[in-house]
Amino acid sequence: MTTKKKISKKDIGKLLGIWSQWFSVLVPSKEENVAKMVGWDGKDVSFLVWYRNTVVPPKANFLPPVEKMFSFQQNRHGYHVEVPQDEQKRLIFGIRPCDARGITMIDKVFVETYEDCYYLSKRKNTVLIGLSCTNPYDSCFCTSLGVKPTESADVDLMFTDIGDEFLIEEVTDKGKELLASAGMVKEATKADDAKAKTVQATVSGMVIRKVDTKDIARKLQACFSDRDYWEKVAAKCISCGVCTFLCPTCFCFDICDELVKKQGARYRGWDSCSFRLYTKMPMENPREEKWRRVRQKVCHKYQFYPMNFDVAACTGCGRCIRLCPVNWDVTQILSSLPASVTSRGDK
Amino acid sequence: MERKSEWEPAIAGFLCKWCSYAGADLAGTSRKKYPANVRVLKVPCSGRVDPLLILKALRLGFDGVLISGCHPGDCHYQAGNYRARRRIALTKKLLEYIGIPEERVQASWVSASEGAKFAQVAADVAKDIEKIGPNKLFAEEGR
Amino acid sequence: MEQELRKEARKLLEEGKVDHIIGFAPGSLKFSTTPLITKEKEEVASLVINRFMVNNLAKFLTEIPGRVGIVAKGCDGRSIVSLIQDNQVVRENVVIIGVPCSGLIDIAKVEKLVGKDRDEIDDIALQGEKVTVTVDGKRKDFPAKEVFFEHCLGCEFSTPQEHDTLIGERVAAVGHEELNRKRIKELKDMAPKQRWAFWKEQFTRCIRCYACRQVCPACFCERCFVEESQPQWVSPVPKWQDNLVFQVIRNIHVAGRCTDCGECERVCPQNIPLRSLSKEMSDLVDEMFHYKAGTDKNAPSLMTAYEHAEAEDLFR
Amino acid sequence: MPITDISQRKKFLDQGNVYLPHIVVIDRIIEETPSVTTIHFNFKDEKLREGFTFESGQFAELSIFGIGEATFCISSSPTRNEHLECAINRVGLVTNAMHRLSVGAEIGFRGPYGNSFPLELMRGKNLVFVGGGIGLAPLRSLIWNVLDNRDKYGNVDIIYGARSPADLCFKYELDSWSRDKTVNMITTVDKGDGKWTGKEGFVPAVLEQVAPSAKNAMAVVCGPPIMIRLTFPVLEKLGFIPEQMITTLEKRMKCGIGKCGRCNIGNLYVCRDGPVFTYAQIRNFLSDEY
Repeated sequence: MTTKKKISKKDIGKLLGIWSQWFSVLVPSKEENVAKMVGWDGKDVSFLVWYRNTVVPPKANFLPPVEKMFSFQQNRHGYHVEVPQDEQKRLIFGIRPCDARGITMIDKVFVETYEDCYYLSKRKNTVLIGLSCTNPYDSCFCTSLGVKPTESADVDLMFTDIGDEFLIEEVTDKGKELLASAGMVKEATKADDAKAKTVQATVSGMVIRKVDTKDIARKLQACFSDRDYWEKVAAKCISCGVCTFLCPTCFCFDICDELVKKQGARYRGWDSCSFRLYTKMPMENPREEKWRRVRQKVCHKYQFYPMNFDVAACTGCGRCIRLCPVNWDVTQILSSLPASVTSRGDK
Repeated sequence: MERKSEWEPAIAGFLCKWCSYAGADLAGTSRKKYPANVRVLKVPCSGRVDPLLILKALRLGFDGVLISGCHPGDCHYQAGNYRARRRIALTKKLLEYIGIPEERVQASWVSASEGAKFAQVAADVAKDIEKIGPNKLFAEEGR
Repeated sequence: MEQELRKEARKLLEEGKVDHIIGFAPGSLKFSTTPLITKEKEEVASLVINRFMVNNLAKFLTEIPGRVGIVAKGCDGRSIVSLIQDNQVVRENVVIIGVPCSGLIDIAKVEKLVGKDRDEIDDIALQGEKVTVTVDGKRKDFPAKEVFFEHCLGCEFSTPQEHDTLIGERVAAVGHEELNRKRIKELKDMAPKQRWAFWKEQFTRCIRCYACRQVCPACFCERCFVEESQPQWVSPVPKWQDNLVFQVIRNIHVAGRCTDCGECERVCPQNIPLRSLSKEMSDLVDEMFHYKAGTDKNAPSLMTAYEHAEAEDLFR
Repeated sequence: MPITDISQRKKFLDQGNVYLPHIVVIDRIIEETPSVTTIHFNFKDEKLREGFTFESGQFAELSIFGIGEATFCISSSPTRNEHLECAINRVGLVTNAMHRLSVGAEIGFRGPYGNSFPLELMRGKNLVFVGGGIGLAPLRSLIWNVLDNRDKYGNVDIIYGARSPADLCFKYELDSWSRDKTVNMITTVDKGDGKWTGKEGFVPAVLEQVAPSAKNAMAVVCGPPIMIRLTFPVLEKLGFIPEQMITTLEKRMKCGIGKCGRCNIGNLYVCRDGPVFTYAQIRNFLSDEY
């Protein structure tokens, strides 16, 4: 067993200061009351008090809402293409276990078969420092999806709040290195470990929303063609992109060109399966109707993604519930799946 | 006092083909001098000018937009210019509210016989826009 | 009141006067509601009337087929009328169940006032013009005008004018002229450059989730101009320039249709102050053309109508 | 299970950034129908011209800089590799712009992507090609591949239809295939004009009339979704089992490499796991999502 470390909460500013020498440090910050991971100003650690979770998940730091893929210019020899270079070393402090898991899930997609260099270059240059939850929202349901609010294997260092101090677990070697030159980091005692255990139990108990995820993929498969069910479930959905854009595991994107005054560039930006035009082809649209799009969203997370990667593409962060304009609650859907097809099939 | 610069304002001119377009033509053929800043875009009626065209022109970097149609009451399609008037008025006001100088979007009524008026309008609009300088509203990259 | 509403809704379904009921049911979060769209008479038992029925249900009218019974606050009622004016909804197919509303509680404002999130608040109670918020057993009183949505403070039609039945008594809005336009005034006091910088910053945050458009009953276009690809007017990825163009044009498109229900601003996950655009637009429409959206179902819609002499000062 | 193992897929000149297009130059444009043109193109870079390989059934992302990218199957055969060909149906932003290009234009090329037709499985078998409209494009790559290795395969039936005689693609090759004594070529149109002497009728119905034997056979189907949906039941009636039926699907795509999300059919991504599928793989979703 590796020994754990600890640090006093009042030393966090100092620690971030040390890390700032090598990294661009990002911490939870509120801009117009919208919390997201942004560059640390070098002093403010008030997030240690107010921060529950960000509105914009940290996936945005790897797969930004809009990103320039390359710019191009035409000269007499043809096109000249230029790719923006982003070699900045980053450190994200305070990522929650659910969001860290979300990044692991997007990793799987962006690594397999073809490597997505835009995502992976940022990913490789970024260190993740996890921070345990102390006060989960009533919309959180992470424990139903195998995410523990105080533990994470998806980060480099994991900080657990044990009162006046943080217990630090060195999850990766990279994480270990980060602590090497930090004088304020001490060895943790058995008592600290025990405290952390208590915190873990307490906080897990605070996650009150539960979903029985066993068998969900099978149930979804069974009711895939149950049009009546999906129409009912989809009725109040307004087909906006809030749930998908702010989901820590959603990764869909669109690619488009821009040409203004002979300066051209190709961009990519978030896209959502909730949008009607997402799958629109000139003559056909396989998901023209709203219920098909809602079904796709649910099935992708809990049936299709697990078929490809053996795990549901949901971390129970609850953003889709908290932020939905019409309170469309996925946990209610998952709990109400019909056991078998009861209505007319499709088409 | 003012330093003479290379810059010349580029103005997107949406001209109704039944009146202002002919007016501009007349201005040209009768050798009325008007600045060459107005890039003329022929539209079937001032009512065709969707606010989107106005904003898109500014987005693309035009320094100003001029919409010109038939005088009220003279629309070839009865009421196209009346409807344009409401739309343009609201667009102008809203753009002003968000911080686009009012000089950038201008509108006029010019009939087919008013070559002189068109030349005057074009010159006035160009002068207005020269005063406020090039349109850099959308130039900044940002995110 | 809720009992009366449920009885009315059930009756409408039972008597076959409507095929669907659209109303509010309790939401799955504290102090929330969720739209209830149902054909089942058992389900109307969950209909509620409270201070958190935020959605503008008129949004669903254009997609629910057949005859519909719809719960409508003042602003929803105006949106329904506006849809009738635009021939999107047939009056005879709608049974409007009017619910007078003196104002809705803006949970975000409460959160800010007490420094706690929605789920950490024990209770929010409205009595007259006083709102009592209980956190950790401690009660705090606030005047209603401090916790109501801004648009509610500017509400002119708290009881829907157009209705078939009315649940409860007519009420007056808890109005507050100054707070209603406070942010707009602040913007108008700025220099144009500052205003532009302000909006540029706001729209830099926009992620183009289209929640504002999707939640809006006035945005009923089959295909939005931002989705046009030939030509592509607006880039589909959220560059601030295109975000701004999108929102400005959207506001012009809904001019004369926007009933100031405030939904666009409420649902924005990036807290972009969209009402500062839409309210100013409504004001302009009123000032210049003496038109208030959704107040006369027989009137032609704003952009199809005209007077012989108007706005002439803006033309050369 | 995908027909070809993805992990084994050959990546063409792996360059790190898969989203960067190579420049290709259009060297010929052929008008196929009023709405379809075929472009012939080749890499600007000589090394790429020499080194590029692909297989029948694969597709590419072509782009016009400043307009955007779109997905096209490669309609030429790897057995005739002097240049590449794509048939372009004028339907959207990019394809309309493609139709405005002229010879010499430089466009972007990413690919080849996707799996390919299972030539090994098809070897020694009788082959039935069923195509509709521009759906002949991917089949054409395969047909030439087969005809250029004629002795490796059994009988070849080609059933190809379009809405009208004017909408038939690759007319110049349809003739040569029907003259080929080793090929049973049947062309049909929904509605003929005065000059049309061939068959009239929808492709699935004509297929039923022709009734090719399922014995030791494989059927390859490509066309508009409605045609694909109606063709499989006919093949089943003729005795084909789902594993004998192959199709190549078209979906809206952006990345072409299984990232952007939109082209899924269930858990399969058409760009990554397809576009070539057996009916066995997709029949559960076919009625529902395609």
